[in-house]
Amino acid sequence: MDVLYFAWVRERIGVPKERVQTSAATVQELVAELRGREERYALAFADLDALRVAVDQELSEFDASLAGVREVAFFPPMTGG
Amino acid sequence: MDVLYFAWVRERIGVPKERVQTSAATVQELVAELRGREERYALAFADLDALRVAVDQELSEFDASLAGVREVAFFPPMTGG
Amino acid sequence: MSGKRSAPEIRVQPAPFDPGAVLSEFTAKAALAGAGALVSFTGLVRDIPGAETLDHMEIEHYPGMTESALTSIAEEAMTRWAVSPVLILHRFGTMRPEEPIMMVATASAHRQDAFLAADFLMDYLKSRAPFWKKEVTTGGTAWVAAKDSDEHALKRWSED
Amino acid sequence: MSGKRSAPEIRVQPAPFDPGAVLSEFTAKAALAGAGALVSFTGLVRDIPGAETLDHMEIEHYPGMTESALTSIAEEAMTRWAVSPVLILHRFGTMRPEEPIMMVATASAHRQDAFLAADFLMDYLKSRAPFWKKEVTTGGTAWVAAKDSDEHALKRWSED
Repeated sequence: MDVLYFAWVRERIGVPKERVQTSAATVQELVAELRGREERYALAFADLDALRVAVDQELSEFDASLAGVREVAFFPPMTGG
Repeated sequence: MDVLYFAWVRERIGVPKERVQTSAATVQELVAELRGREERYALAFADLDALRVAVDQELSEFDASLAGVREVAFFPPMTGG
Repeated sequence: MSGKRSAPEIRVQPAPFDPGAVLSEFTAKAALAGAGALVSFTGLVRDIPGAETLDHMEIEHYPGMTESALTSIAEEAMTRWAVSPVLILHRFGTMRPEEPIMMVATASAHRQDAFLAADFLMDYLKSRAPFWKKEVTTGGTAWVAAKDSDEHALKRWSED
Repeated sequence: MSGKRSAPEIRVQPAPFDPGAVLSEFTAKAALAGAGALVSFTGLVRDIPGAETLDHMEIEHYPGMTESALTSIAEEAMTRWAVSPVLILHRFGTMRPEEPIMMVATASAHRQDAFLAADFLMDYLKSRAPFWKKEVTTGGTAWVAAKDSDEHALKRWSED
């Protein structure tokens, strides 16, 4: 699955997008896997309250299922307008 | 004093403006005087609820004083915008 | 807002106008004043719902009082909300379907102030500025009746 | 409104735009649709209040999701109020102080529908469309923090 990062999440992790092989069943499980990878991931995912997630380009909750999902994106709260 | 009429009040009375010699102390008294003049005035002032008044170009009530007033205008409720 | 507060811009004219041109000019003025949020309202002549076809509309006004009433309404909005600049433009005379009748614009540092002030201006302008609309249709000529809903809308702004 | 209901017009672009030109075009479309009441909101890049001077702003977005999120927000507004046409334009990339960032416009037969729909679009766009602002000032570079007040503003529209 493709995992995308935006704004300061992208800056902390250092890439805008990467391909991730995972058997995580939910976003929460994916976050736990990523956190375990490297310090930069642990830092980016330190406070989930400061993060939002989109699953296949729809805003979702962290307990959302990843079954059949092609793209997950992590980013801070939006500040458009 | 100058008395002005707008919209259908003007059409019923037949003039946009006239000079009126009056000793009326209030708008209400002026209306009573005008009503007594001719049928067209009686018709125009038949229903005061359907009329608004401005005294020296400020929206006013019918019991407003005419002391020192130079211009009174009668018209239906406004429909701008 | 950088604190500059300009006098409201009031225009009362028979000539047609381009809402886009008015907004361009207003935007330049608002940017200079340090505003980040601009709201505009534009009213167009609409066809009358129903069977009759509107040929044109005529708007009568009360020269002298019109300008002072619009200025008072704009100044009241500028007192209630942190908006500057503020613009009110209203035509009188003859206008055809689809032509712009009037426009208001407000600018602020905060979007809610800009929205509320524009909404307030419209409500007051509808019922407190001396304009009267007459519709000339295929079926005849009629003065537009004031709507109870417009008078009622003013209650939203009472400061009790 | 003559009943014609068009798809919302969504534009996501890096290029600067003239809010007046956008409103002119929108007004022509709204007039054709029989609307009499148009509301627009325009957001400009403001200087940051305080000591630092803003050099420029950078807006990042999520291509693909941005367009679909804006379309959903516009369609929700068109479901809640009798508005058509509806336009949302939002820039991304680099923009300087005083430049327009974004714009929404709504048209209706009724002024309250046009106001409410534009206000709703802005509240949802602020917190639900995937844009992120970064400010580059004389003092450094910082991502703009989301405001609690923006998240809170959404509660106004809950339909309970």
